[in-house]
Parts: sequence; C-alpha cells; structure tokens
Amino acid sequence: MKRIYLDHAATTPLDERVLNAMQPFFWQKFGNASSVHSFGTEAREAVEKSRETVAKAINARPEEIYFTSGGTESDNIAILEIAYANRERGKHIVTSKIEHHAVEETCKFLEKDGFMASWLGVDKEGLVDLGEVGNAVTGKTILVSVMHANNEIGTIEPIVEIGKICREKGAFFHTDAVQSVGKEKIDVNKMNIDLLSSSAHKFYGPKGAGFLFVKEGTEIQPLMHGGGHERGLRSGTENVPGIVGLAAALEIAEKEREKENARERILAKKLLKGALGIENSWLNGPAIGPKRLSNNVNLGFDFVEGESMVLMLSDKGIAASTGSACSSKSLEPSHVLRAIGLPHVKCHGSLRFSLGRGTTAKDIDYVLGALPRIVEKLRKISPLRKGVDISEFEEDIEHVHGHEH
Amino acid sequence: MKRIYLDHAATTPLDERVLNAMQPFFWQKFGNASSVHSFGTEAREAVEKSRETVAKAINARPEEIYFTSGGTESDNIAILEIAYANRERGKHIVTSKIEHHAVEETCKFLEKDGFMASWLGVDKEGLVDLGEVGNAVTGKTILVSVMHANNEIGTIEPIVEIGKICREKGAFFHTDAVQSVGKEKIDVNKMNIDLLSSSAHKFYGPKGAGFLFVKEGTEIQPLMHGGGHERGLRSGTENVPGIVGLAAALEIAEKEREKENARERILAKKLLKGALGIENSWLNGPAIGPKRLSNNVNLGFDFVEGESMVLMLSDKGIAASTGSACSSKSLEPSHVLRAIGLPHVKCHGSLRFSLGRGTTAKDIDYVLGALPRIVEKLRKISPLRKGVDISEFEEDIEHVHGHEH
Amino acid sequence: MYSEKVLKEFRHPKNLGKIHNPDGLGKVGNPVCGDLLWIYIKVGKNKKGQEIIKDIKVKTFGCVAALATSSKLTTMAKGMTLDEALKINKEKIAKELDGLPPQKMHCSVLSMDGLRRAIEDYRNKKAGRIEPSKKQPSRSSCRHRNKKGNGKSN
Amino acid sequence: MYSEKVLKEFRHPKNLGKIHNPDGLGKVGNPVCGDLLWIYIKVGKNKKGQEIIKDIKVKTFGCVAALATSSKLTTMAKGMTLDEALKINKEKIAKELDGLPPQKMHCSVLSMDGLRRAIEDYRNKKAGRIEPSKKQPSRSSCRHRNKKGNGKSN
Ligand SMILES: Cc1ncc(COP(=O)(O)O)c(C=O)c1O
Ligand SMILES: Cc1ncc(COP(=O)(O)O)c(C=O)c1O
Repeated sequence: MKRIYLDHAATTPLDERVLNAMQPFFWQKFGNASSVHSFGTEAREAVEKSRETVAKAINARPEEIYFTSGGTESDNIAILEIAYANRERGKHIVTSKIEHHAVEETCKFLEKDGFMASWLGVDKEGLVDLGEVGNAVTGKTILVSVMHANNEIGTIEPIVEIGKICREKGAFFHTDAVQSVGKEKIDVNKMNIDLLSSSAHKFYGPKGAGFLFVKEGTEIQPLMHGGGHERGLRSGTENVPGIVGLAAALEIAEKEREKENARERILAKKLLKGALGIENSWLNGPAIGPKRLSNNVNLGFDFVEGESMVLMLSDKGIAASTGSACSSKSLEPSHVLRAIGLPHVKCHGSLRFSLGRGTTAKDIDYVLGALPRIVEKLRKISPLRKGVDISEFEEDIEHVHGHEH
Repeated sequence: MKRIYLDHAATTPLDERVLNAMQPFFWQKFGNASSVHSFGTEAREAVEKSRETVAKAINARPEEIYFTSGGTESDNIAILEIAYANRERGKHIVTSKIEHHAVEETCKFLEKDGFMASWLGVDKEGLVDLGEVGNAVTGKTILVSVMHANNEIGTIEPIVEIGKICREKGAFFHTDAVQSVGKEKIDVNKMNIDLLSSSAHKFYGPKGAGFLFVKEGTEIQPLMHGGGHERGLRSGTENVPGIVGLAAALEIAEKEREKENARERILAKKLLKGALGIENSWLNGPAIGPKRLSNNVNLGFDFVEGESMVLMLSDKGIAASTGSACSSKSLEPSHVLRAIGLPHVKCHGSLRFSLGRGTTAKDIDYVLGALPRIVEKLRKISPLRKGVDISEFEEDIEHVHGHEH
Repeated sequence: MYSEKVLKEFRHPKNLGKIHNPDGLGKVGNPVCGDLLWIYIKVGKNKKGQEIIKDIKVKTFGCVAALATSSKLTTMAKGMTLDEALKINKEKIAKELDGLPPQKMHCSVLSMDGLRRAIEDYRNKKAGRIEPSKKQPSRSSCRHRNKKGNGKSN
Repeated sequence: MYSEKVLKEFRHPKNLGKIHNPDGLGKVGNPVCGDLLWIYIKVGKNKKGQEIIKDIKVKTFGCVAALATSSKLTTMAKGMTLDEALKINKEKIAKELDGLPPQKMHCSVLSMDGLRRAIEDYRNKKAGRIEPSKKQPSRSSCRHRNKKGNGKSN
C-alpha cells in the first residue's frame, strides 16, 4: 500500500546524506572522543567540527553549543539547572500555557519544588501577549521559557521581543526551538536568546541527538554528573555518529530551508483549502503565513474524535496525528487547543498534518480524497450533530455547534 | 599504517550485524514510537521487542527495563532519583572508592545536597570488603551503589553478596554494570540487584543508547520531565534505531560471550606475560582469572608517565589508554589506583589495554614489539630512576622504587 | 498500543447506528473528555419467555478504544437475556478484545454503563416511570481518567 | 586536544638528556602530580661579552604537554643571554606551540620555572653561595592543577 507520511512534527526520516556523513563513525572512526590516541582524536575532531557547524547555523560560538540526547533533555537542563543555579537570585519563572510537555512538566516539577511559575496565556492564534510578558517578569524572575514554534498549531512566537524584555529585566531567556530549528532562521544574538533547545530527529537528523545553546556567561549547572564531558555541563561518552548526523542534517536544512518552506507552504495551502471543504471544519492556529510554521496544518472537525480519524487515515496509508497528547496516550484534551480558547468538546476533533521534504501535491490529493469519507463515516456513527443538546451529560459543557473558520 | 585498537573499555566499534538491525529504522520504519499510525506502531513494536530481548538477557521482566541515552544517564537516574524519592526514609547512601565518575560525581553531588555518603575502601585487588559493607549499611541507608566490574583495573566485585546484605537491611542496591554487560553473565534476580546501569557502546552497540533496570516496586522518580515516555521514568522521543541496536548487540554478545571471553583471556595472558618482561613493571588489579574482566590488562611502569606512553603507542598505530581520567584530561592521579594503595607517583605510569573481538595474537605480538622500546625511550629522558631521591620536591612523597609484581 | 482484536473491531465495527423507537436508550459519557455513547435496544423474548436483547445499536463519539469496546459490547449482548447482559463487566469486554491499554479501560466501563442505562431505561418505562435518572453521573466521568499513561506529545 | 605543533614537538623533541657537570641545574615539578623536570645549562659568552646559554638539556617525567613544552623551551632558550632567557614566560612558550589546553598550561609554567632555577643555580654558584633554595615550592605545584578540565574516564 502507498504510504504517505504527514507527521513530520512528530519525527522525520533520516536524510540519506546524513546517514552517509555518520557512516564512518560507526566502525572506522569509532573511537571515544575523550581518548588520547588517534581513534580518539579523529572522533574529537568530528565532534568539534560539528559544534562549529551548529554554532554557525544559529550565529553562536562553538563553546556555546552543548550536545545532548534530544529536545527533552535540552529543555530539562535549561529549565531545571538555570533554576537551581540561580535560586538565590529569585525563585520565579515565567512560561506559557502552550509549551511542549518537556517544558510544561519541568516547570510544574519546579513549582512542586518551591519555585513560583507564571503561565502566560495566548490569544486565539496561540500568540503570547508581550504586555503580559512585561508584567509577568519581575526582579525576582530568573528564567523565562517560551517556545519558538508550537508543535501542535505551528504558531511562531514573538521571541525577539520576549528576549528583549528579558534582557531589560535581567532574566535568562530560554526558547524551545525543537520545532523551528532548520525550519525558521535562528540568530541567537539578534533574537536575544540565552538558551535554546533543539532535537535532531525533527530536521531529518538522527534520533537520540540534540543540542542546547547556552550563552557564554550564563549561570547554569549540570543535570547529569560524571566524566565532565561537554565542558562539564553534560557528562557521558559523546554520541559521535549522532552529533555528526545532527550537524550534517542542520547544514542541509539551512541550505534548503527557504526553498523547501516555500514549497511546503503551497502544499499546506492546498491541503487546507481542500479540507475546509468538509463542513463544520476549521483551522486551528494562525492563518498560513509568517506567523505559522510552513509545514503545519491543524484542522478541527466537529462531532468526531481525533484518534479515530488518525487510525482510519492510517488504514488508508496516511500518517497524521491529533496534534496533541490527549488522544494518543494520555487523556486530557490538548492544553494548547484549550489555551487558544477552543471549547473542550472541539479539542477532541483536531487533526494535525505536518508536511515534509517527501510530501508531494499528489499526496495532498490523495489525502483530500480519503479525508471527507472518513469524517463522514465517523460522523454517521457519532451521536453528536449540529443542534444536539449534550448539556445533560455535564453541567459545564459548551454547546456543540459549527465553529467559524 | 596498521592500527590496533586495544581500548575496548573506552568504546567499541559498532558490530556490522548491529547496524544491519538498525538500518530499517533510519528511513523506512522511522516513525515516532508514540504515534498512533502505522509508522508509529511498527516503531513501537521494535522498541517493545528490544525491551524483551534486554529483559531476557539479564533475567528481568520487560516492564523493568528503561531505555536511556547511556551509562552516565542510567547512573544518574538510579542514584539521584532513588535518593530523592526515598529521602524521607533516610539520607544515607553507600558507594565505593573505585566507582566510575558517573557514580562518584553523582554521589558527591548528593553529599552537597544534604545526603551522607559512606565510601567503601577496597583491597589491593580492588575488591570491596563485605564486612565493611555490612557495617556501612544501616537502617538509614536508602541506596548502595557498587559497580559490577571496574573500568580501569577490571576487578569484578562480589555483588551477589552485596545485594544480599542490601536486601536484608532494606536498602536499594544499584550496580553500574557498564563494563560487565555482555561480558559477564548477569541475572538480576539471583544477584539481588534492584537497579542496574548499562551502555550499548561498550558491547559493540551504538553510542547514545543505554538502559536502566529498575526492579518492579522500587520507589524512583524521573530525572527528566516531559511526555511521560518509558512509563514516565524517561521522557523524550525514543531513539528507536539506538534501542534496536542495543538489543541486537546484547543478543550477539550474550551468544558469543563465553567463547569470546576464553579467547580474550588467552590473549590477555600473552600480553601480560610479555609486558612483565619489561623491568620495573607490574599488573594493577587482580590476577587474570575469575575476579577480573577477561579483556582488561592494566600495567604499571616505573619512571614514565602514562599519557606519553599512550601517544607514543598511538604513533605506532596502537590504541591504549592510561586507564584513568588523570592524564587524559583532568590532572588528578587515578582514584582507583590510589584506592588499591598504589603510591601517587606510580599511578602516573599506568597503561590500560582492553582487548576486544577484533584482537588477534598477531596484534599482541606487535604491541609486545613496540612497548619495550617506548618505555625505554621515555625512561631515558626521565629524571627518575631506581634510587633517585625525589623527596626534595615534596615532603610527603613516597620513594621511587620498583614495585613487586 | 492496541491489540490486534481492538484494531479489528475498530475496523469492522458491528451494530453501529441507531434504532428508531428503541425500547431502551442509554446515553453515557462526556464529550468534554472525548467519549460519548448512545446505546439503543429492542427487547424481545426467548423460547423460555425471558426478556432478551433482540436488537442493539450504538452511536459512539470517541477514540479507537471507545469504538471498539462499544462494538464488541453490542455483539456480546445481542441475544442475551437482560439479566445476563447486566452481568457483562469491563473485564469481560476487555478480555474479548485481548486487553486494553490501562488508560483506556474506562472505555469498557463506559460501554458497560451504556448498556445498563439502556436496560434501566427500558425497565423504567415498562414500570411506568417517566424518565431515567439522567443527571446521575456516569461512572466513567473525566474524574476517573486523569491517571497519566505513557503520554507523549511531539 | 593538542595542537599539531605540540604533537610535532613531542614526536621530535630537542635537547633531551643531561649535561655532565652543568653550570646550572634546575629541578622542578612534583612526581606526585605527574610532572618532573630537570634542566641542565652550560653558560658561555657572546661576542659582546654577555653571558649566554651555550648549551641546555632537559630530563622530563610527564605528560605529552610536559615533554613538548620542555623541549620547546630549550630550543627557545639556547643561545639567548641569561637576561633574555629569564624573560621567557608561559604565554610565549604556549604561543610557540600554537597554544595548550587550559588544564595543561601549568606545563609551560613548569619548564619556565625550571630554566629560571637553573640560571639562579648558576648565579648562586658563581656568587659563591653554596645551595639554591631547594625547598622553596615551585610555582607549578599540584595546588595549581586541580581545576577540572574536560575530564573523562571510561
Ligand atoms: C516543541 C517540542 N519540544 C520538545 C520536544 C521533545 O523533543 P524529544 O522528544 O526529541 O526529546 C518536542 C518533540 O517531541 C517538541 O515538539
Ligand atoms: C564503569 C562505567 N560506568 C559508567 C560509564 C559511563 O558510560 P557512558 O560514557 O556511556 O555514559 C562508563 C564509561 O564511560 C564506565 O566504564
């Protein structure tokens, strides 16, 4: 069966060129980068060259790049260890209501450990309000963590301005750029970023590799203790093939970024237009354009539930996602969709398509052929429909009705 | 130039069979194991099959295996998070003086954070004393962490008995088995182990992949917060190729273990015998036999310094190590060699050869051809020799003299 | 995450839809948490004169597990006497499906509840009582569902 | 970790060995921390009648950086006047080697110290003083070396 992968926000296939770059480090130059002998020095050179590549891509210095095991680890180091290293200065952090769980849960952990967190709301498009940021950040604030681009609805946050507020108020600014690295131009200097998280498998690099940018002079301490690798911030034998692959993938992504973004945006528009032909459907997040990741299309469909759509699509060979954790494994409706003001019941009907390098116009046509029938089929067996009163089930429920788009 | 790799304790080349097992997960079955669609389920299946393989190899249950990014992370989760999850029961931990930095530094971090650590001494062979363990573990002890096999001198610790003491006294028992997994038979049940750390790149698996065994019912909490992967203990998108590679590597290692150990032991004996022909040399750690990893030969040479030997050997194509952190990057003499009672000045003259699957008798001959000349060359330019009084340089110095072997 | 049987039931569901003028109707669930089930039954008699479920249909808004369990429940219940049907419990449904992920067990509770409500509705009507106790909270309200599973988001 | 020049110097060291009956001898370092240096000098005169280092040899027990810096120092010092030689500092040595890893900078301190001691020894002897102040601790004692570098152990 034809298989169409439209879940690039979850993970991407490894680029063949990236695997080629990694290949020599599996069993030829396989040494431990800390070893003194030639196997070690050739591994070390590869690691440091990769560090330079990464630094250049985001306009940082090589010494400011720390390799990690992925986005979750980078987020955890940034948030936990800025907090613990600076707790004497204040125990207040600021974050948003639409962060990825890797940030959200880490901030919640800090709340339980005696820190105070302010959770910034967002507007209908998922954008943080700069006025609210300005009010939230006080002299006691040690860290502000707001993501660069949202993984569910693709909103690109005004991080330049958020960073500026942080600089003025003396708080460190961390941004989770897991969804944006390789897709949006990043310049840590111009963007006033102190810490930035990234994960290679989101830009056609290997799983199990990520990096954290930490601006020189930032007070931070390690999450893991050991041999003192990565200038003491991240101990553990370096994953040389992973690091080399990350750098190679980033280099390719940067080179192809603008062209690929333009291509994906056209396809995203086509998909959106076709999908909105289905009645009682809408787009979650900002309109396709500069405020939105070019590959993200998050749709809502009334009266049907996301996971069922995802599985039915999968049976037609199409990989999509609900765009949220809710229906896949945990059960809460998406906190992101809730935060943009979507009624509870509508959160369950969301469907995220995230396009990628392999996506073609033909793929989109195929999806647009399959999707209406799936929605129709599920609606037929759903007890919900326009005008059905579901208030009998729970007091606080919103009425089910079509949502403007 | 011929290159002979004798630093398998630092890292190993990826086995070609392992890479073959990983290959499908790079760009065919590349999905996120948490995704609902078919790309996700095939990745999930591979992860769970790998978990079963690992569990079987150490006689655990699949639910007791947690995949991590490597040995350092496994050690950190085990030690930090047992400590924090059980701090109400007591704030005392017990470990040994010869642990890898990943354990040592983590315990030191806990000491700074209000925990009490007891550091078990070792005898001349590097063996922990069971009587001392029994005395050290009290009702307030929540965790005992003693490594299975030492990375520098290859000593295999009596962990069955240590585990038994822990069971009797109600303390959790963690063992760092990074050097022993795939080399020594492990049965977590028979060995009374509650937590066990492992790192794939030490047994011909991929770098950036490891696992932690946690016995069911053990109170522990996550080090990293996020999407709740690995039953909440280790969040972050699963490194599917890494996990598959780890399991494949372990399966191969288990199958070939006994035969390969016997083969390596013969080569180790040959190397040792030849090297001890150099005067003023000795073996660090236990005699070659059941108390020692079959692939480890740690030698000492008077009057010369390890790093210089390593680099000169490297120039002859031979990869060895000092067997300690001291001369490679940090500057303290090896804490392991100090712990077995070696005088300071002698710690600097250590040289670790760690053999592996690719090692042949011819390789050993080649090493034995090169080594004496290197030692001689360095001795010629060294101010030290038998009988030189170096007490003028520092009050507390031991006299330099040949050490029995 | 789902067993083969769950997926098969999801792909080939039985008895989906509605019955016009049902003898009993059970509405359970909560669209807020993402699952809603309406079970319709027609009651008949077997040769012994016992009341049986002659026909059963279900309308479901919900996840894969919700759809699979409601379908499975209807095939299990069809033809049973009402008293037998009342004995169907969540474990039995899950067992028929080769198990459910822990965080999805509530789905089988939900469909079991739905059937009980439908039977209750039928019996109430027969006894001349006007309305079933609508507001009584379903056992499978959101409150039971907050236990965090093997979550993810990406 | 090491520059090409460090490695080259290590591979092709100059002036290693000892001078019998040296005019000056500087012993520095500490085998406890792993580095020990003995510098031997012969003093002569240049055309202007200034005292110069006519010959210099070094014996080193130590790491790659210790061997490379002591070799480099001797080639730098050879032929210099004593006063010029005293101006060689750790930065100059490191620069000649295209830099040293931060945790190895002490090695250039050590060789610089060694040379100064040797000159001091020579001048003391000439002035009729019997012994240089042996016990005065070297600037490159272990105490300066505990800063943790990019460590590892495996
Ligand atoms: C915005 C965002 N942050 C963090 C992460 C976590 O990255 P990883 O799963 O690679 O650890 C993800 C993806 O899962 C993400 O989309
Ligand atoms: C005994 C021991 N423990 C822990 C580790 C750390 O493992 P890794 O470097 O893979 O994180 C190593 C090797 O470096 C080791 O030899």
